[in-house]
Amino acid sequence: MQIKVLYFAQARERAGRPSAPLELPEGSRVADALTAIRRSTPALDPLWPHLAVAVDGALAPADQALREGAELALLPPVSGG
Amino acid sequence: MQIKVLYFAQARERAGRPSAPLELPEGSRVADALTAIRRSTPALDPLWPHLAVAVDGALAPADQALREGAELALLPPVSGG
Amino acid sequence: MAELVRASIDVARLIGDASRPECGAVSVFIGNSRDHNEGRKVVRLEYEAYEPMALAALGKLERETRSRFEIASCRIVHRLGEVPLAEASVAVVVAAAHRQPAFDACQWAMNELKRTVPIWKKEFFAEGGAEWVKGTSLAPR
Amino acid sequence: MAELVRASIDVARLIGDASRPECGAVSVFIGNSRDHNEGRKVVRLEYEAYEPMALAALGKLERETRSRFEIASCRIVHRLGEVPLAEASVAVVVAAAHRQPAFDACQWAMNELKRTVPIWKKEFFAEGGAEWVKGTSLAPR
Repeated sequence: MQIKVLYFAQARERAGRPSAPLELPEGSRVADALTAIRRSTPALDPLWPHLAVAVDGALAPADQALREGAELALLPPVSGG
Repeated sequence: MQIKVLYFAQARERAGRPSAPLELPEGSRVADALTAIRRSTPALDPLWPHLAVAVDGALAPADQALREGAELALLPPVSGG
Repeated sequence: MAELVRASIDVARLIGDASRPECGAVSVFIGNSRDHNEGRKVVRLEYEAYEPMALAALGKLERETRSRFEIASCRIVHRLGEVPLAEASVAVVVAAAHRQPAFDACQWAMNELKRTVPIWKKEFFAEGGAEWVKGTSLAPR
Repeated sequence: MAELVRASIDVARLIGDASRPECGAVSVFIGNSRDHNEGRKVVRLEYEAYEPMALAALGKLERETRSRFEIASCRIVHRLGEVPLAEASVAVVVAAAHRQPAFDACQWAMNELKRTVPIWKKEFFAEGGAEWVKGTSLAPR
């Protein structure tokens, strides 16, 4: 299946793009997607401990199952206001 | 000597006027003025325990001396805002 | 600079004045005239002040607020005379580099205003009659 | 209703909307873009958001603020893109019958906003270079 990965703020700048498609085996979970992203985009390494993950606009735990077409967002620490 | 007495809010309504001159003996203090006002204006009686007194725009204790032309204000509990 | 006014309070202008590049936080309190109090419907509100003393007290309150909190500016404007329902009777505008002192200062200034400034509010009721709002004694005699 | 905008925040309109006859108190917080941070001179600020999630989070925050405090309304507007110095990046406007809940709610909403809404601020420095402001992790993974 294919999902869409969104990068924001520092993550967007380090990845060099605002979004990218990601191919994953059927049955993949959030943790599998993160492993794949980390492998393909080592520039994100320093951010990794601080990132939160949202799937389709809601914060998602590592064991959440992914579906075809899901939108997975990498969210650095927030600083609105 | 003569001073000017100012009445505000409930005190103004009960006195039936916003201000009035008051004749006092030389050497009078705030307490003397209040005694004279209380005697001449019994309508103020219910307010009396709640009034503060200012002389020339500053809160004044009962033993403060008055001078010719002083402005003595009777101030009910405040409710601005 | 504190002001007593007899027309609408221009809150947008006060906020504009307070919004300087070194101030990241502006905290504003607006007291509006309200259509009810203690279960009674209010149709009209009037404010009266001992004007020179009230203006001096508001100016002193602005200065004291600036000295007590880490803020850049504090402005207080109070309206007198009749204030139509839902219009502002008072505005306190505080600007600071950081938000916590801005919040604290705005709240403190407003609380102090209500107990230290010679201004009086009279409510006129739908059922008829009018009353001066029960307030706070300025000082023991 | 929460909003994300890319032009000036119209604070006067928000205050006007909040000023209803049953509300005696309006508490407003305005976050302005500031010309310094941690000793460095800032010349430009930019905000970025995960827009649908941020808008939903702001709407949820408005509702949660209304349910936690005795208030009548809570409106939050955040600006995105470049925000010129001394202009508002965020406004929180709370209206209530009484002032204490208005103050408390405004402050709580602003603190929550800073730690729960996916918005990011980037500062551009006079000395050159730029940095994303150190923020708050949204949640442990």
